[in-house]
Amino acid sequence: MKKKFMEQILNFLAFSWMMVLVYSTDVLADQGSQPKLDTGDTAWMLISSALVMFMTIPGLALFYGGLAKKKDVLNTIAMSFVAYCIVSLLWVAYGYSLSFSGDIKGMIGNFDKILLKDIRIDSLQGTIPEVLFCMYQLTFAGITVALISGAYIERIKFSAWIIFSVLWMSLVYIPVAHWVWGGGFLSKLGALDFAGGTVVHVNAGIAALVGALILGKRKKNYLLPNNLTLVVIGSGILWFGWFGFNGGSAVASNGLAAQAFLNTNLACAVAALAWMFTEWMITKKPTLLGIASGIVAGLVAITPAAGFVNVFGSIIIGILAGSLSFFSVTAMKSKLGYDDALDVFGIHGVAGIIGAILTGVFADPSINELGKGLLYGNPNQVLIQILAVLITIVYTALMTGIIFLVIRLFMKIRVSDEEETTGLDSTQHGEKAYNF
Amino acid sequence: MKKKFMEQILNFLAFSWMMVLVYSTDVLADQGSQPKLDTGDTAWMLISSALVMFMTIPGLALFYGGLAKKKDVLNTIAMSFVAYCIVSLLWVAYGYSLSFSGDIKGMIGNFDKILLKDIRIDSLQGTIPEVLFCMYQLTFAGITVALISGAYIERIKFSAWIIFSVLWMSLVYIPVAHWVWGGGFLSKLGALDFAGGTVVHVNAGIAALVGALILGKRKKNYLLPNNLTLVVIGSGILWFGWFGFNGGSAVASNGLAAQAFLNTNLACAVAALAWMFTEWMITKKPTLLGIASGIVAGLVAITPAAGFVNVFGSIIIGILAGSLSFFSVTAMKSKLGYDDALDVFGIHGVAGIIGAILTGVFADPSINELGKGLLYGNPNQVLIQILAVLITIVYTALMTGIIFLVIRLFMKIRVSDEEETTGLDSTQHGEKAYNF
Amino acid sequence: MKKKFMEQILNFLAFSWMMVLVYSTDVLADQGSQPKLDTGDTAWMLISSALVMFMTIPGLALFYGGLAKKKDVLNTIAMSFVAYCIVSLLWVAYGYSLSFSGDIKGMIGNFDKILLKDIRIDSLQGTIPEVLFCMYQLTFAGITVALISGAYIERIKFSAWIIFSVLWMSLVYIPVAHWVWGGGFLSKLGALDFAGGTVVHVNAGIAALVGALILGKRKKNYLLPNNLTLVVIGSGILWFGWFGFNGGSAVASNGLAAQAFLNTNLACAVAALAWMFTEWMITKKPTLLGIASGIVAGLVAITPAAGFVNVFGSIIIGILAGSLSFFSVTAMKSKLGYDDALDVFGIHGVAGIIGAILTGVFADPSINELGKGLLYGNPNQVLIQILAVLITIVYTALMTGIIFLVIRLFMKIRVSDEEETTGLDSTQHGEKAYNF
Amino acid sequence: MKKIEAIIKQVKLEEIKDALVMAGIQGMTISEVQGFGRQKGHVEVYRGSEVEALFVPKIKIELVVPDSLVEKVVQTILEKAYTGTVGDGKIFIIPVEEAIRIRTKEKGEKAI
Amino acid sequence: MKKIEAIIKQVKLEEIKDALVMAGIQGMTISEVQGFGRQKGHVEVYRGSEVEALFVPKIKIELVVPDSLVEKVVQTILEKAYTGTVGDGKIFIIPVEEAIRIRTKEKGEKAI
Amino acid sequence: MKKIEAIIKQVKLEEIKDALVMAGIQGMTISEVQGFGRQKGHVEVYRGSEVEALFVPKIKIELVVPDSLVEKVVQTILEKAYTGTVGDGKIFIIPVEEAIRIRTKEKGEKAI
Ligand SMILES: Nc1ncnc2c1ncn2[C@@H]1O[C@H](COP(=O)(O)OP(=O)(O)O)[C@@H](O)[C@H]1O
Ligand SMILES: Nc1ncnc2c1ncn2[C@@H]1O[C@H](COP(=O)(O)OP(=O)(O)O)[C@@H](O)[C@H]1O
Ligand SMILES: Nc1ncnc2c1ncn2[C@@H]1O[C@H](COP(=O)(O)OP(=O)(O)O)[C@@H](O)[C@H]1O
Repeated sequence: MKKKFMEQILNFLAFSWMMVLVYSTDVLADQGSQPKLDTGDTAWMLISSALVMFMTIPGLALFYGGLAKKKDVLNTIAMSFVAYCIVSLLWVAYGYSLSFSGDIKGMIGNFDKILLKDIRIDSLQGTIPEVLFCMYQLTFAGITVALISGAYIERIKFSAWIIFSVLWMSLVYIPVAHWVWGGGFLSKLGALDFAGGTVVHVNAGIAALVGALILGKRKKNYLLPNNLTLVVIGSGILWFGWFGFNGGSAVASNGLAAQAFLNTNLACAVAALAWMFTEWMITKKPTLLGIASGIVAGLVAITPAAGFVNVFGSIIIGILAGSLSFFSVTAMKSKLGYDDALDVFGIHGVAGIIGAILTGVFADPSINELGKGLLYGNPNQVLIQILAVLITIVYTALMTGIIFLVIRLFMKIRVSDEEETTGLDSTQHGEKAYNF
Repeated sequence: MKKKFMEQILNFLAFSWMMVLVYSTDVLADQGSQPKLDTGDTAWMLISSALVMFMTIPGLALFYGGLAKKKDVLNTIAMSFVAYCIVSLLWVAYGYSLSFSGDIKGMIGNFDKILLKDIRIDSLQGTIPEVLFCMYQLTFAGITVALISGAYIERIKFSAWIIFSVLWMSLVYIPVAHWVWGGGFLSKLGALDFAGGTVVHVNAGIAALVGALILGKRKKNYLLPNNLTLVVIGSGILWFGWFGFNGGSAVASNGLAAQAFLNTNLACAVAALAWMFTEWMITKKPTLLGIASGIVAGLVAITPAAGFVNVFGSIIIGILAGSLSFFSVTAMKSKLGYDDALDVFGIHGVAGIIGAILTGVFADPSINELGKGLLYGNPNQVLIQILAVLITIVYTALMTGIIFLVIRLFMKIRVSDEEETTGLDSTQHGEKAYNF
Repeated sequence: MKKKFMEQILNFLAFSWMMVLVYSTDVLADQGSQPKLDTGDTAWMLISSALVMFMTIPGLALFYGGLAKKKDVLNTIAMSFVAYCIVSLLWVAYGYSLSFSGDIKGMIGNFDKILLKDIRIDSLQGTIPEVLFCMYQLTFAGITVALISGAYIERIKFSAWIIFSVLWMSLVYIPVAHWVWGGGFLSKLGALDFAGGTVVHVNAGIAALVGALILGKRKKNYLLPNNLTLVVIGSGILWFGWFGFNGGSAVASNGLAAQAFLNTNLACAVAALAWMFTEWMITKKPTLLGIASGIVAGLVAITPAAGFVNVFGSIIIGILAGSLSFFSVTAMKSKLGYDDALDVFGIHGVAGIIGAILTGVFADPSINELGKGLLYGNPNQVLIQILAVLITIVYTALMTGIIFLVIRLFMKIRVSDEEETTGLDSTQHGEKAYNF
Repeated sequence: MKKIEAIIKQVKLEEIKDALVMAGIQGMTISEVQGFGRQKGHVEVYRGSEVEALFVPKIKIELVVPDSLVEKVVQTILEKAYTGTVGDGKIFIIPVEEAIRIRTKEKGEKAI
Repeated sequence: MKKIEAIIKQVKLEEIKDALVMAGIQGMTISEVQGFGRQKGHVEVYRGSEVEALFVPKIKIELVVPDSLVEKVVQTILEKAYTGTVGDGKIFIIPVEEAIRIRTKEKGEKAI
Repeated sequence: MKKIEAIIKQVKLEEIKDALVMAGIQGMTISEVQGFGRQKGHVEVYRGSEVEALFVPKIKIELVVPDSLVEKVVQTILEKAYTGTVGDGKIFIIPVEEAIRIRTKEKGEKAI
């Protein structure tokens, strides 16, 4: 049984290899003989880059910070900030080159564009400046690393987190980004991932889970949000910025960008309502935190699908993302007992997987000819989607584990019990959030 | 006297009917024979849509949330969030179709574009994708419903608010949007409304007033802002987002958009100063809340005028909006004695009416040939503006009343006295904003 | 020795005068014979204007407000708000005209465009509407004045601040903007200043220092941030908005804008890390406030350089800005003993000067042919940069001093000791930030 | 003189304050406290994870009154703080040896 | 009856509360206070500018108990609040003349 | 031993604290309270709607001192808390039966 399944998968792999249905190269092909800069596309990508950056700083930082306990707010925020800063430097240093320059056996890029060497001010990627494409991609790498922090908060040493960020970005994000977007083997498999459901959310979600298991539970492993108004601001900024994340992934200012934009808004709104009503039925109160959590679940789930599905698909994806994520962070987490502090796995991991698979179901060729899902007569797509997710899960889980083990050889990863009780703001940073 | 006035109005109506001075169709006509997507216009409308969405979530939610009492913060925020989510779903389901697809006797659209049926990825509206036009309009519907909530807070049941949102959007917003923007009878009247002063602000302001009267007063019917820093964030986001609201209403990236942008900034700044100085003279202290309130009053008042008036008009509109709104929320409200909790009528209603009428005074044909006001030799415009406002007021007031009465048949609309005293955060949502 | 140096400088001055290496006029020249509106460029400048406005309201206001003591939050915020509002009005009234219309002996513009007279809806500045160019410039004037307030908080009377804003904008900002950007004598000198390092940051930094000296120390002249989460929000918004500040200064949507964008992100991230690690080594704790301060220092320093340097230059500028600003606000300030409350001089002044000079070192002609620095064989550029900075410093210092002395003739500038102890929120505005 | 300390429900504060003023008291001091007694803390649920709030927020009223007023003040509080549900709170009476008004240096009953 | 007031370290609160409940107490009230004693306030550094925090955050526990329980409660607190470093806090015992439960009007030891 | 409770104006805290330390006290506890007395709450105006703030924010100082120090401490507070305007506050003196230092188990005057 199991063997047959694997065989089938290998068949697809071989088959898809030949189809070379690579989204990114197609985009390039579209340009015709004479690629020329389009100021409209460039304007949209400039602002999209700003929007995605804004998602991390301060969006995600506040979303996470508001959920932390009062004594751990600043540390939680600092983790997102420092991760984005580190990635900003390393992406320009070698990240972009290793992800997007050339291809070594489908596994990794080369060193040709180290420090953006040879990217001239008028080099183009499609109709936009290449330096802008590099910048846009940078913001994705930044948020992915920052996302993981939500699972580790209230116990990881700040120095350990910095080292983790460097290693994880280098050893996990860069290769996976290359596989999917840089011409690596996953892109050749034919997996559909419009804006990074797998590279960003499944990836971060799994790293979160593995790390949480290795780190162990907090002494007080419950959620006690110090300031839900920060969560509100954070979720609003995330929603706002996600228009750049998904809409910008069209790498053009056109109908596809608009469709991705509208789908994003729709799935997100529906997921928020779905979480709210599910919670209302089950725990008798519709919480604002539930609405905010549903927003994020919806945004995550529509990410791979945004430029492939129609509004009907978006609505179904929203409903499933909102309700299933609710169950994953309530029932599943408490049963399995890992301490994923801010539910990075429960929301980004789970909704990311849901979205990746449903993209294979709902991809509508009349929206985007590059994607044809189960409902439009292509059942294989679902299997390809599952395969891509599985490969990411296995690789990320393994590498995240190894990274933690390596760090542990050199330093303690967790703060001491007393530091944990006193709070990480004071022990790691010598600050406190509020002087009221 | 009264009869003659009505007659005159009917004359205009007949006259204007023939002129068919409809802004939206003109825009289409502009495109010449071959409408083509313009990436610059599309980029500006993409970001404008994001900006208007950002106004509601989290902008308005924070503006209102900060003004609420400490025990009602989250409920106040949740009302804006849930309204926007509901509208997002229903607008795609039937709102867009009923507002913008076809026209049945000038009253309402048809069902042709239910669930965006038949809108292809390359369908255009002017020079931008139609799906983007639909998305942009969605954000307007979303904020209009959310705006109303400010008058009802600290006493309305969350479930009642949800039902109200669905009904009001369907029975009030959609028809009025059709009348003004979708080719309905008000658009044929020749009323000038650049970005929705009547559809959005007068509409919401009147619904706020009527609902506040029906709901009755809170037990503590005074303003006790729990956190003015949230009001600051909210007002900043509103200002920022309003550039998309007014600038985007040019539906193009051109000089008109720029003029609307600059007028918005100018009237808003002037209104903030006008409120501040008026308050300083009258109550002896210039409050930050006054500045923030003036900001909103100015933004509201310039909304219908932004793409019609010159800077001189903007300054006068700003001065009047800021100072008159101050008197409406202080003197008028306490005299008339309704409990419009966050002054939705006092600011959006009053400044909306001021702006609508003054557009008829200051519309400068050298800014926009479609609008010619009293000062430029067209006194009729003022009367048309007043008429359009009156029609909206009457319709909205009536329907809002009916909606409340219908809901009341099926459920209690207000929370119990004890729940009100305890606070809606804990009784409706089981949460509290701060765990300091 | 000194004389020789002055002579040399005068030589450059004469020499440069002939070169007329004026950035702004070149941009115009680029357009060729028939200037035409470009919707993509316009879209990018529309959003850039919104972004820069967002930097002040609420970005800077929150950044400063969070750092203030609990009893001075609202006053600190109100200072930024009111400054931006005043500038919005005066810029349209006469600021734009005096800065950018014509040129009287290299010193100041003329009155031709008072109240934007004669700017038609289709007047162009390069490829964008002139009214948009005016709006974009307005936001720069707004933030410059607001920046200064950080040094004066917790003691200056609100009314005195209002008068100061009017005078300083008129007598300092407008002339300096004309000198550098409006065709005045500094622009003819050949100084490189991509986005306003000198006009905005050095200018504001010096005014801050001089004013702080004149105002004298606060009774409690230490930093006691009431709410660091506001600082986090503020710094995030500043970073986000700065993409419009620097990226928009290309006044086009092209590769140069993209390069400026990426450089901004890079220098900022590096400076944040530089400050953090420096602090970690010296005071043993990496604070979040340090990271946020580094962010601002990096953004300031890259401002003049963003469209001239390559990524290598950006990294070095980031490192120096982050680490040197750290020393300036710790060691230098406490030694010299002025009370620059929120380190406007320490960060904007110092990092602004660093950035201005390093632009002369790292300007890479392959990024932007208009700039060639020391490293590319043009050592004179460094001296030109220093000269431009010095001229600005001397003029600003002098004028700021005079303005204060004049105001003092008519009113008290500082609040009374009792008002200072009680807090400016309550004494100036009759409000308090939090009702928890 | 006695100090009367009462732990009461937050929502009752205003009513009690008004009644005490009617009863003739001239000053009082309140503070936010947290307590438990018969009424235990409640469970809050965030994303399905349960947090036990150990304590319930209460208001502590402190009043120093002349012996002659003690009975009346106690009665007033008893009446106004009553809801009949657990958590209504407690009143404690503590001896006070001296009271001084800072502004006038008056001592004893005149000071309160 | 006595009122036992203890000033303790924040992090010790939960432990003490649990131990007191085990020891049989039925109710208590806590509040956030700030203090100094042997343990002086610490210096906070913001952007290198030093702010002396004069006081250290502490928790004040207030318990009214029958005379018979005083010894046990004191012992329990002494044991659980102890860390051996400065700032562990103090216990004060104050006489209480009367206690009344608002809900039932019970008085004296029955009320606490 | 006595407990001295003083209700003072917030802005006077630092001055009083410094003077008390000069006067030889070794520790004290403060908390944020709200009060009313001669000085009634004030009216706050938000958008022209008036909110009566019933209470004025104050600081409560609690000091347990040996009998011998009571006079000196009271004098110090009287002097430093004085502004001459209503709302200057009150001082109450309450008997304390016992004091214990948690860290050392010392009792009585040695403990404070
Ligand atoms: N022995 C006590 N000492 C100090 N405070 C107490 C004591 N018992 C109760 N309290 C305070 O009184 C509040 C109400 O007491 P509780 O027992 O819940 O209500 P009830 O008296 O109505 O049964 C508690 O939350 C606590 O703050
Ligand atoms: N005499 C006092 N009166 C009131 N409170 C006191 C007194 N002495 C100490 N405290 C309180 O007890 C806390 C701990 O006292 P401290 O002297 O620092 O510790 P230790 O008793 O371990 O030496 C102080 O922070 C203060 O709140
Ligand atoms: N009888 C009292 N019991 C408890 N606290 C009191 C009493 N009277 C006054 N206070 C407290 O003292 C503060 C100052 O008292 P107030 O009468 O306003 O000033 P003054 O004593 O200068 O006339 C009040 O705000 C209140 O907190």
